[in-house]
Amino acid sequence: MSQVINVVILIDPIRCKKCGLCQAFCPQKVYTLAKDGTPLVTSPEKCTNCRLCDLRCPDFAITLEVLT
Amino acid sequence: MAEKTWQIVLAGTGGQGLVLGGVTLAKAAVLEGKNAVQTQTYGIQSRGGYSQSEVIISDEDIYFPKCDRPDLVLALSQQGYDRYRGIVSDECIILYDQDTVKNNNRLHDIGYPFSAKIMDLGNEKAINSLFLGSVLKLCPVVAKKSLAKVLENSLPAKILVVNLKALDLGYEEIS
Amino acid sequence: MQGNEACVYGALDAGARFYGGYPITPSSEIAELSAELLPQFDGVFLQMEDEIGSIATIIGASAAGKKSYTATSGPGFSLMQENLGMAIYAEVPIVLINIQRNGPSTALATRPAQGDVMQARWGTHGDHPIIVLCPDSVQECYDLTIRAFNLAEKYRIPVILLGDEVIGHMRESLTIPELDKLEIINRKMPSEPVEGFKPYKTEQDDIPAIPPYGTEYIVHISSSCHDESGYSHNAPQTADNLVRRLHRKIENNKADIVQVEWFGPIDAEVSIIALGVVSRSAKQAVIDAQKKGLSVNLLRLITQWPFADDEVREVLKKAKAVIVPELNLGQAVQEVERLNSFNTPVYSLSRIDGEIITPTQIAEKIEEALYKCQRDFTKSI
Amino acid sequence: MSARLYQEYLENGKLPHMWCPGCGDGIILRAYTEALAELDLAPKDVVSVTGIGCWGKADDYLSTQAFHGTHGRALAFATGIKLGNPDLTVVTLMGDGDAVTIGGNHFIHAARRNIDLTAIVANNYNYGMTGGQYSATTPLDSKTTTSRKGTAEPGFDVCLLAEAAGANFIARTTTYHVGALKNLIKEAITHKGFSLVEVISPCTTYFGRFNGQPSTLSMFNLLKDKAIPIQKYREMSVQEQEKYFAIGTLIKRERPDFYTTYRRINSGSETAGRKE
Repeated sequence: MSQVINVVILIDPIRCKKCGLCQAFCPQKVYTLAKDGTPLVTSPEKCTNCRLCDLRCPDFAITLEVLT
Repeated sequence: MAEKTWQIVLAGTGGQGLVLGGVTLAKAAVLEGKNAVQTQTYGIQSRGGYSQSEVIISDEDIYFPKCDRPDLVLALSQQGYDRYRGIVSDECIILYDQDTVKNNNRLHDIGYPFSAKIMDLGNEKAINSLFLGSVLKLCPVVAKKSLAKVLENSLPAKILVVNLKALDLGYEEIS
Repeated sequence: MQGNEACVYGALDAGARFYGGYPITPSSEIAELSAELLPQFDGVFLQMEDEIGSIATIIGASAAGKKSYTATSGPGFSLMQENLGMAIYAEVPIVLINIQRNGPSTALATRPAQGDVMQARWGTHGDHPIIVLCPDSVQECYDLTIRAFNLAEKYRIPVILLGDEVIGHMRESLTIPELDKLEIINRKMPSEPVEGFKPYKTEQDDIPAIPPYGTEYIVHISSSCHDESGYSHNAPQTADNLVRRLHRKIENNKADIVQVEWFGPIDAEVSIIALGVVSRSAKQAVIDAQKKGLSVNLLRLITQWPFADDEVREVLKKAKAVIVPELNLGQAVQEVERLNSFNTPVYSLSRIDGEIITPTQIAEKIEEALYKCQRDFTKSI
Repeated sequence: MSARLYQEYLENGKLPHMWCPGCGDGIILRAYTEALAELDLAPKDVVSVTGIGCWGKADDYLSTQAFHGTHGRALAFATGIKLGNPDLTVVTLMGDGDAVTIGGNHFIHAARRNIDLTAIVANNYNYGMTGGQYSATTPLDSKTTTSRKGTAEPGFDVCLLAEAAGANFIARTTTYHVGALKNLIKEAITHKGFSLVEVISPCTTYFGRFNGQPSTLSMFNLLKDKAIPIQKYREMSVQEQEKYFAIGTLIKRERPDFYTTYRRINSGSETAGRKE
């Protein structure tokens, strides 16, 4: 029985330098990368709010908001 | 004596209390309301290298801080004697330690067995009081009692006695 | 009391409570006495690993609000140069006491010199202002150390007290005034609101009011090119504005900063311009010359940098000859020559053997100068 | 839980920062600000002291009190700041150049004195800002722009150096291990005395590219594989250990810091007055 939480993932396009770390190390495969390397949130429903992408983003570009 | 500016050089080896001797003399002068400047020249060795202390005492302002026309040079080492023998005036007294310095028979050379006498007194560290006594006898730059007062103010009781004795001895035995 | 010791009493009375340094002859007595006395005033003495760290740590302590100082000599002064520039650029007040010794390199470690006249002015890289004070007595070691702190705090700039081995080790009487008779200047504090505060913002006087760390204000101190906020800012105009302002705050206040002493008759045929210990030889030479009926005076530069341009020009304009005796191969004399638009003969008198220039040497130079004046005059008629 | 957010410690208007894509510096800065927030330290009570280099630019993005000094001297400045006002939390942010190459002398002495401050050393094994030259941590035989055929010098182990010098708290982690990074920084700041957190951080532009790690991701994977928790690392044979490096809290000591010792030794002397 997993608890479903709704997380809104915001990526600041000005800050993001497209390093791909968020996508590479997301345990839930929430992200995919566009051809130019831009991270896209393609499976937001899988997000468990572990915040690893946020903490690992070198560019302060990711914000996670949990909706209650 | 009032207008006289005295220049005293204490030359010898590091560890002989030359700087302390100079400071003591300068303090005695200040105690009498005179102006005094003390400087030193030393090498990189703390013990055993050439060392000298210079004191100027005057009732007037003292500008040049070094002794360019000494009235007396105390030479406790051969190097000290040799350094000054050729450059001082004929009137300048060179007071040398006849135990360690070979003198050159200048007119105003005065020898005294500082090394032997201090051994007799039994405290090598009192040598500066001994030579200050002799210096004062030859150059009355300050009163002996002023100097004794400085010693009383700065020395612990147990070594004060021997220092005062050395001061008196140095004073009495020089002529 | 010794000159070096007098510096410590001056620093304490000025309110200094932090010393960071590395021992070096002939300045070490300053470290020793500071180590003994600072804890008595709740201050801190720290013996650092080298002179680079020494100046860095006092800059840090000053930024945290403690009046801070260090003491060194030639080789150590060389090691401090980079961070001296840092303190100038970041406007952190410190006092640096340099007891000059014979050089270059290790040279005669126990002998006096004035070889750092130009190192004190231009030792750190880049264009920069500096204040350098030059004591000539034990009393002035005390007085000028206090003044050094006052100027450092007032203008937010490192101030160098440039002594030498003779002044540092010389013993003379010292009169220490009552604390309440002393003028002590502390750095100004901002009155702006905390929100949006810019530490490097200045008013007409070009001096920023940077509070120490630990207040409600957020302070960014930077060795890199920075704007009023203290944050890095690399625009050409920012770089230009900053360095020009640093110069202005000193140049526009020379009347307050520059101190000289006149000795001897107001007008004289021969004038001596001297610094520090050599001015004592010069004073004796002036007195000796007077006794011989010669007309000689002395201009002593108590403030060595910024240079006393106006006073030196006045001397050059009035005197028939000017003598600049110094314990180097002619550093201050270059500045005198720079100002000599009057074609006045300027004589350099140098000594670099670790001994100080004697009154006799200056007297000989005076006679040489007077003879040449006489000869030129005779030739002209 | 603190009500503070990491954003409070950032000059948000200065972002995006100047670091290359995938550079570990941003990750360390993120962890540092997060740690400050969780420790509930007000920005005015924290002084971030930086040196020169890529990581030395960190103060540009911080809203704490800051001191941006000269290359290699951050710890000497920080020592003065801490002793000038012991109530401040002082954290130095240094690269491997600042900390143990040009500033190596200050590093060992700050650790030896046990000054109560924290050093966060971003170790990327080379000088990134000046174009990828070797530093004192560059491993033997690494290719850099001043050692095209490989370095002839072995590199320092930053943590061992601090341990020998006497630091109170010593930890190592990487920019991959972001949770541990934040927690170790928090622990370092709260531990009294000299605290070191060495963060192995990839230089994706120079060091990785020259040494067989062409991408950010390959470098992060390498960090993930090479970093072994200290307990497990200790169980390895010496031969095995050589292939890996240990992460976690390596040393924790309770030696009294310099200022505490200095005040204790000099206690009672405050009563003396001014000499007349």
